[in-house]
Amino acid sequence: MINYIIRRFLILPFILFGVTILVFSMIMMLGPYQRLSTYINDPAQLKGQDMDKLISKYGLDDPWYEQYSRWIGGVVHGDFGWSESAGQPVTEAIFSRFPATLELALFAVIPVVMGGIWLGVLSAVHHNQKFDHIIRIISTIGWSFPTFVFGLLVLMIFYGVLGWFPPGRLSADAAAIIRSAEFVRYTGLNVLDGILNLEINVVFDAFRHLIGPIVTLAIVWWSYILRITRSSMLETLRKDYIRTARAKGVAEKFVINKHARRNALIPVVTVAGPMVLGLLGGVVIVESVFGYRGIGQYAAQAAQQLDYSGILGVAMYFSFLLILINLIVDVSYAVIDPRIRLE
Amino acid sequence: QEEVNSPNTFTYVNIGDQSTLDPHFAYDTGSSEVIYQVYETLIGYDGESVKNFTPLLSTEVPSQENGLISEDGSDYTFLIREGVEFSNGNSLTAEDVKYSFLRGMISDRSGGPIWMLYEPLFGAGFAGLSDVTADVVGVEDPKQLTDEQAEKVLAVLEDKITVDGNRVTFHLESPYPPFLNILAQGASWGSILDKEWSIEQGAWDGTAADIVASHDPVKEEDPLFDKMMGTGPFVLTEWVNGDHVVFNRNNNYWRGPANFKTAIIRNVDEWSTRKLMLLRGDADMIYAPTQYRSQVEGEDGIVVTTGIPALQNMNMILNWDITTEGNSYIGSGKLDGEGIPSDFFADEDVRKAFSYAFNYEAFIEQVRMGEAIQLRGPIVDPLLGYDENSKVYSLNLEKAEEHFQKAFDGELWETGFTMDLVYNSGNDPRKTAADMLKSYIERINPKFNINVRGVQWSTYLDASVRGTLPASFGGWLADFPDPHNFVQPFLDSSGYYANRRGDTYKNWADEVGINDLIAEGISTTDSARREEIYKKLQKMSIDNAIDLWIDQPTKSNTRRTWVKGWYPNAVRPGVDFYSMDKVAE
Amino acid sequence: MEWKEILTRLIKNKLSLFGLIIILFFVLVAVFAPYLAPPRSPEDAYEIPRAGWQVEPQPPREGYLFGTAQGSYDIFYGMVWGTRTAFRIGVIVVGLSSLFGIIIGTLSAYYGGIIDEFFMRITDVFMSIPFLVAAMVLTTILGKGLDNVMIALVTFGWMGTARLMRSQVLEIKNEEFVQASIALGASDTRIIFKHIIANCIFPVLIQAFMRMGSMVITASALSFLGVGAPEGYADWGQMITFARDWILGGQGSALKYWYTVVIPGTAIMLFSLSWNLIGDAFRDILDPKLN
Amino acid sequence: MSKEALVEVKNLKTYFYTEEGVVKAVDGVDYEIYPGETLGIVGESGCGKSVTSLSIMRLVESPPGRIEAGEINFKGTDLTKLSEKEMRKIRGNDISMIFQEPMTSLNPVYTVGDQIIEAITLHKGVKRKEARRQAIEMLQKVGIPLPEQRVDEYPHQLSGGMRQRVMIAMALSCDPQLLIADEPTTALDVTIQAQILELMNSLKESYGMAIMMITHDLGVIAEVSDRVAVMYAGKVVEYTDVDTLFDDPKHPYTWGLMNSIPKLDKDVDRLEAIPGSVPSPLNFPEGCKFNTRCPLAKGKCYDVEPPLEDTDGGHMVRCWRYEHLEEIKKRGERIYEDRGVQK
Amino acid sequence: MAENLLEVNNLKKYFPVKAGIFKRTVAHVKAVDDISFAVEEGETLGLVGESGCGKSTTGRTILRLLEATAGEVLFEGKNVMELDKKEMRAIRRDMQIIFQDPYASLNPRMTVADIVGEPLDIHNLAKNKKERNEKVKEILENVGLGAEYMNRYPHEFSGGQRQRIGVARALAVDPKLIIADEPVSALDVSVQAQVVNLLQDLQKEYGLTYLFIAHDLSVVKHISDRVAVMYLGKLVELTDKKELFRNPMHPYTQSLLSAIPEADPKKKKDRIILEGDVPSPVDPPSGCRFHPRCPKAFEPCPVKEPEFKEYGDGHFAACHLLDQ
Ligand SMILES: Nc1ncnc2c1ncn2[C@@H]1O[C@H](COP(=O)(O)OP(=O)(O)OP(=O)(O)O)[C@@H](O)[C@H]1O
Ligand SMILES: Nc1ncnc2c1ncn2[C@@H]1O[C@H](COP(=O)(O)OP(=O)(O)OP(=O)(O)O)[C@@H](O)[C@H]1O
Ligand SMILES: [Mg+2]
Ligand SMILES: [Mg+2]
Repeated sequence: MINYIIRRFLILPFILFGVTILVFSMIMMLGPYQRLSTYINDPAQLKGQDMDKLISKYGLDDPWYEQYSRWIGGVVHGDFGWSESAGQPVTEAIFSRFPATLELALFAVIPVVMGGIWLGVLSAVHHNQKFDHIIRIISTIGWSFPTFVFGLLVLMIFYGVLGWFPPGRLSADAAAIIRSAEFVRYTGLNVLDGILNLEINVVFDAFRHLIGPIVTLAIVWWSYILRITRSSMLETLRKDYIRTARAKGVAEKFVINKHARRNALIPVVTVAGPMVLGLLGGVVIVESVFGYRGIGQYAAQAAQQLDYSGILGVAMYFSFLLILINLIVDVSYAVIDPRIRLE
Repeated sequence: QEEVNSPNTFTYVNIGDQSTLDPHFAYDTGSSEVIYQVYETLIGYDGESVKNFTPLLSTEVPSQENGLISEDGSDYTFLIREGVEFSNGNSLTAEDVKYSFLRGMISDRSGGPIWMLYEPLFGAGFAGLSDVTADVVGVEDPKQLTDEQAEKVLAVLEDKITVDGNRVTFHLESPYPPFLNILAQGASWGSILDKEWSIEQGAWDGTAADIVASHDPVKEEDPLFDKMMGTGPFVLTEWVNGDHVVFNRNNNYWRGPANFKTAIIRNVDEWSTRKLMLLRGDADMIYAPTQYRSQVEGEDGIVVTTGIPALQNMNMILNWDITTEGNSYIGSGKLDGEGIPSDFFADEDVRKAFSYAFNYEAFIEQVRMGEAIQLRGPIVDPLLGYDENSKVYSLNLEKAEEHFQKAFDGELWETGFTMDLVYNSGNDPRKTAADMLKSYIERINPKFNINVRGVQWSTYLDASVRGTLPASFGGWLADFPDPHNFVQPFLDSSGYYANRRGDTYKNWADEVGINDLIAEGISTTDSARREEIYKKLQKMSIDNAIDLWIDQPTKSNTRRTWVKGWYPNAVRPGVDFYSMDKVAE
Repeated sequence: MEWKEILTRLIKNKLSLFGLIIILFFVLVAVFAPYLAPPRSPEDAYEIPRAGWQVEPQPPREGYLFGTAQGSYDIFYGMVWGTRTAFRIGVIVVGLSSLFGIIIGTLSAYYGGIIDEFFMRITDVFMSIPFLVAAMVLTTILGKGLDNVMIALVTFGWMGTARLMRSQVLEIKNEEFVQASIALGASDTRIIFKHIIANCIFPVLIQAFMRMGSMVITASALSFLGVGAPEGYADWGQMITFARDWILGGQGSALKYWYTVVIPGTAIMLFSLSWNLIGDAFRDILDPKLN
Repeated sequence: MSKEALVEVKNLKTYFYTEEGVVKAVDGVDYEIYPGETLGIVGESGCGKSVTSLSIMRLVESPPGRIEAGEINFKGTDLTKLSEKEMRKIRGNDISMIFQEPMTSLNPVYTVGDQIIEAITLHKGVKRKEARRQAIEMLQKVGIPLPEQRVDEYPHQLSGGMRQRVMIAMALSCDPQLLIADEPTTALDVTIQAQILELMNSLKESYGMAIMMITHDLGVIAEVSDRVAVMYAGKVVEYTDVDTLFDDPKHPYTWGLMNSIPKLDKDVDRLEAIPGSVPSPLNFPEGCKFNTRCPLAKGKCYDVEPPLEDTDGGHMVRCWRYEHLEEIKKRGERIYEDRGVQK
Repeated sequence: MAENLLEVNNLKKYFPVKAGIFKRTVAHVKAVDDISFAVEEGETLGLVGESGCGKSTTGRTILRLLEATAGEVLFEGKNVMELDKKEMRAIRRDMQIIFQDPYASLNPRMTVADIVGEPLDIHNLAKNKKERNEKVKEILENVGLGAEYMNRYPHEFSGGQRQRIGVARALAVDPKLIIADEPVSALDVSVQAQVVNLLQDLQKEYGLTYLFIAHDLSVVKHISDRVAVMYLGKLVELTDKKELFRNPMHPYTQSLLSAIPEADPKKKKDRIILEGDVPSPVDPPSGCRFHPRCPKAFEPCPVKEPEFKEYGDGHFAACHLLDQ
């Protein structure tokens, strides 16, 4: 187990290297003139016809390996370069947005995982009954709909009509509290900081803003977790040890909750990685729709503006995150499965 | 009756972002809009006007009448207002003013706005510090200056702006009529900085030795990139690029404090979100593109002001000299029906035929939803030289056919042609304009084929610079409200857009005297003569169908009814928070 | 299990029958597109004709059965020809990426060792960037256009299949029938094609079915992010993106522009739903544990 | 026999309603188990042995399974009529069960101790600490060395034989009156099988419970049972005490079964192989269900199902022509023809 | 005495156990650890032992389905271990294998005709499709399956029938040696006999040689001429079957024999019940591998490995007791 984790750490540099090469090679498909648009996107700025000057200024006509090594040299020192689309160094851009996305992802994962697992278990327990069919159809529909359409509909209903959950991350008043000198930013997560600073208004306001994006993400990813939980649970319910538990006289409720669910969750844990991967993709759309300033929105922006250091940075940080998550997955895998823990 | 939401905060929801907060670096609307709230200029425009000025940090608007402009029109003197403080408490002095302009001219980043100071101060042909260094000490790149050379250069620069007590005088090379317009531009290059504070931040320290280090900064390493210290009504509180900018009121503002404590500019790209924010009252004012305006127009509590003139135009630049090498947009590259030759648009009849094959009326009515006026050449309403009765083209397929038949001595009509009309993806009006041309031209002769192609911005830019596009779209937003700012880029052989028409055009423009006319126009103080010149240039543009002149869009403003005190101005970027208030009906 | 039997059982299952009927319907629409919505000229078939130059969508009316979308694009035409696009995206992207996945997964698992390590690390690398983000970047760089969208989706879409295939092959390659074949002296190619791939293909197929719909959705997400099909190209994703700024209605009526979202939305949903239902049923049929 | 039966199964029918049709897994089974005895149930795979035992435990998966008819009288109460709750009190307490696969019958995520303790606390109402003590005692009794240590181990840390011992410990932890052992040794090696069988025999003596031993191995049957029921296609075809059965099998199927296995002490040139295979429970043949494979089948055998008849002194046989078999046996002939290479 | 068709000398097969960060080999599963035996032409050699003792590994290593760690396998005097790919392909016609699991050993996606025809295709034994089908039909009939089954898939057959298909596939190349790896263990008793009879008949008919692997001594005894007993990767005893049952020399063989439950209730025999489980082949006990479970173990057993040698006419065994 420990070995496995260490092994993963050793592989990590190769993967990171691979990611940088991959993303960099995509960027290098563009010519220097085209890459200049990374720096300039307003034609009015090009009056002096100084494109060539700019190109050599930014070193855009150097051979790729020089450009790459210049960049990678910075990376080694924690410097991912300057993000034109954010107007900040990439690392700063990402770290300033990271808490927002983390907050969103964390809060989204809770209903997704809880709801998805709960419904999945229920669906499996009621296998082939009406409940199962309905849940399956709803989940398939949830899966079959573009996220942004959902997002806009959620926005329309919960903000446009009901006025409950506004877009953005905080309203002006709450933002003012957060900016004030007395407010200490412990974590960057608004809800958490609000609690720590005993500012109930901030907590409330942050929640209001989170619900829309969360609901949107949840609708899509519920169905994913649900499906996996359901089939894993169905399989588990057919295992011999379930029969053993029943034969002991264990009540059905406990058979399901104690004996089956934990085992059924083991394979579910393994999809946490892919789910987070997808969730991060979903975040790109949801954050754009809700004007929620996080890494997703930044990624969308950076990609559209061909901000290659930005994209590279997001990709790098996303892969850091994923590798971290996979580590956590491996550990939690061990925690629920003693067969691995005791290896 | 509705209550005002958050009466102490004004929220303006816009799209896009800011690229820098340094007034000498900024050259985009997003940045200027922010800078405008914090920095002030010597003079400004008077309300909605783009011609009349009002004194700001100088106590009077210079004119020949009040003697602050010299007889020959080349010296401009400003009397600096006393008792004005920067928001850090430092007093404003004439030295601050001189420092501000010198610092701007020294930093002069490549592709930046400072050419607007060099051209009047040093004359035509001077567009930046490098031109001065080349001229004075023969060094092309200011970064290569030795200390000694730098001293010389600084001396030349300092000669141009002199201080005498509270008087600051600019010594122009020759008369330059739009000079006051340049200084009055609401933000950016004309802003007055606090010298002491700026030097503390690490900006140019006032010495010649620091020129090399301060010239052409990398944006993010520019010391004033993310800090501001002005005399204006607001103080920057927080800038989160691409998301929001927060201002707090400057309580010591010399004209008295603003009406609300906080002003916020939020950047939200999604229209639906902006719209909902306005409808919910969480936004006081939003950017509403014309096409979606009908969605909010007429809603309770919302007002829309339309028809605000904008010094902006859109045309289709016809390439007289298409680069054929590696060009995939012109088919075979020959006049054989399968493509177009390099000089396709050098033929006047082709240009005219194109000009007659565009439905200007439908474009303005349907795409612009009536909020535009047809262009009559590069110069827009209400600048000098604009004549609303001048000749324009209109959709006329017979005329178009006639010209097509004449083109290339009738050969074109026989062989037909195939070409690509390219626009940058995502720009719907351009796509529609291209679709329109295609649909009419293909109707004229079945041998005419136009493919409308959308490419991404970077490709578009690259191709238009390399000259491979047969026709490309141009759009210009004025730097200052003077016809020169339109004719120069559009018609002058050295202009930005002339470059896209290739050498054929450049030579032609020189031959027919366009360049001379432009040069005369900018160095003449006589208004009547100027008008004559610009009218002539307008006429030449139309008569020769240099480009396909499409339209001048107007702007609109969408806000809650509780917003009072808003007024439009065609030149100023963004809105003037200081003038506004929030009051329930 | 034979194809015939699978089909019979797909038809017997109500849900998958529904899916099959919908898919069949779409197939018919795609096949008869030139008759349902005659194009002005065959080369421009995928260019949605415009009813005018108006920006605001207009409701269904004579000649424009489903109304017109933003920019006066004919929704009916876009939907009909978009069906072909949907199949093209689905079939080409899913087909090619599955093919890559199958090849890489099979080689990895079958030969193991350094080859496996190499391919799997590459897979890890490709999987380290969220699919949507990666596809977005590549499309942005290659430029707008359906072909580029498809290239991007294929480039970043094969890893799931590769991993699935690898685990399948690892399982199958130790099966006794494979050993038997080796004992008979069969060549690697024969073993890989006749025994291994033939037995791993169904889970991959199920996965492919599930992805058919999701690829169309991803393509529409790319359209939404502004890097999808070019403006005016007959593509459902584009059609629904046209609705983006009109979804919330206007002037007091939230449903004013319902047709811009409901029609393409329903099509995308039905398309994806159908493939999912078939895939689900397929899995149930092939998984004896669940029967 | 004079003693009162502990379990009396009467005309038990358990059907599965599947997509392909009705699977008549158990189709009218009768037998009794008396206190303290071991009833062996033998039969080929799929003949309904497990389903019978699961029916007694009321653990038949439903849907698709259902007890269609019959009674299962346990100490006078009909188990088929009990509520699920009442049934749970009986499971693991009065009737316990152990299964064929020791590898999969224990829940992998709980320690073996936990799983035994669960059974004890469930039925004996003792505290966890006491339950743990008892669990260790039980492990000791089933011959697991170092029980204090093993109690905290996970199933995967134990060998197959050990796991089966744990299963037995768990089954016996509440002093059941009946232990149903569903092929408890099939998955084990001969040497381990011998250990387990010996253990079961010794435990049976010390606990005095009845055992229902399900197996397809006639050797095991001979070793442990007092009486035997031979099942074929969902029905008992022969039912008598173990000595009689091996001495004088009356059903042609039993006969075939006995002669198809090679004996260690007797050399035969050829085995008697029953031709064909068990008919699918989806469509049993008309008449006697063995008629597809029976060399004696004639006339009536194809039309009417024979009853389970008492031939003499409690030797029950379900065959129209068992007397015929007697004659063949007397003549010392083989009744099953050769099925080797066909030319 | 007939020629040795197959001779196995000092065969070893170790599986590496990889662990640690770099997946280095930290130990070996000594699945087969230095065994030698010979199979004469036309005879059946039974190989018995408990689960995991290395029987299947032996069989597969002989066929080079697994590469041996050491040792040689002489088939008709040729060392199979040294053959190149092409020669190996050729020799595969002479050596075939039948597997234990009738469900796993047939490709579920191939028809019976394709399964049985596969060896014909591989070795080009049929000129065309028609001839191939003729041959397949003939082989199927030989194993007791009608031609009507040809186009069906394996799942449509019962276990016994499947095993016949497996046999047919092995027979198709006309082999000399068949390694039968527990061919009847997974079958029901009544069907077991069918397959055992079939194998016996085929042997007579085609003069086949069998290496018959099983864990069930009674079946082995029934079908074999000689029997080898394996324990934890080693042979412990090898002799004629009658001799083995009359006079088992090795304590393991003795306890194995006594552990088998007999289908005769009257015969209550005295059991030697072995303690404990089979130890792990990764780290086998020192000396005699059986010593921790051996009821008769004495001083030399834990320290010295007994030699596998002949004690009287063709009766091999490895036990220190025998040397006393
Ligand atoms: N859940 C189920 N659904 C459908 N059919 C079932 C189910 N469980 C058992 N059966 C069928 O019932 C019949 C009897 O099964 P059972 O498990 O009792 O056989 P068995 O005698 O225990 O066989 P084995 O020796 O293989 O354990 C079989 O044909 C089986 O296919
Ligand atoms: N591919 C392999 N990798 C690692 N270990 C293996 C491999 N194959 C077999 N083994 C190990 O080698 C030992 C011998 O296995 P083998 O399959 O030969 O036993 P067997 O006697 O045939 O047992 P069974 O009766 O269960 O079939 C076992 O401990 C097994 O775990
Ligand atoms: Mg059973
Ligand atoms: Mg084996």
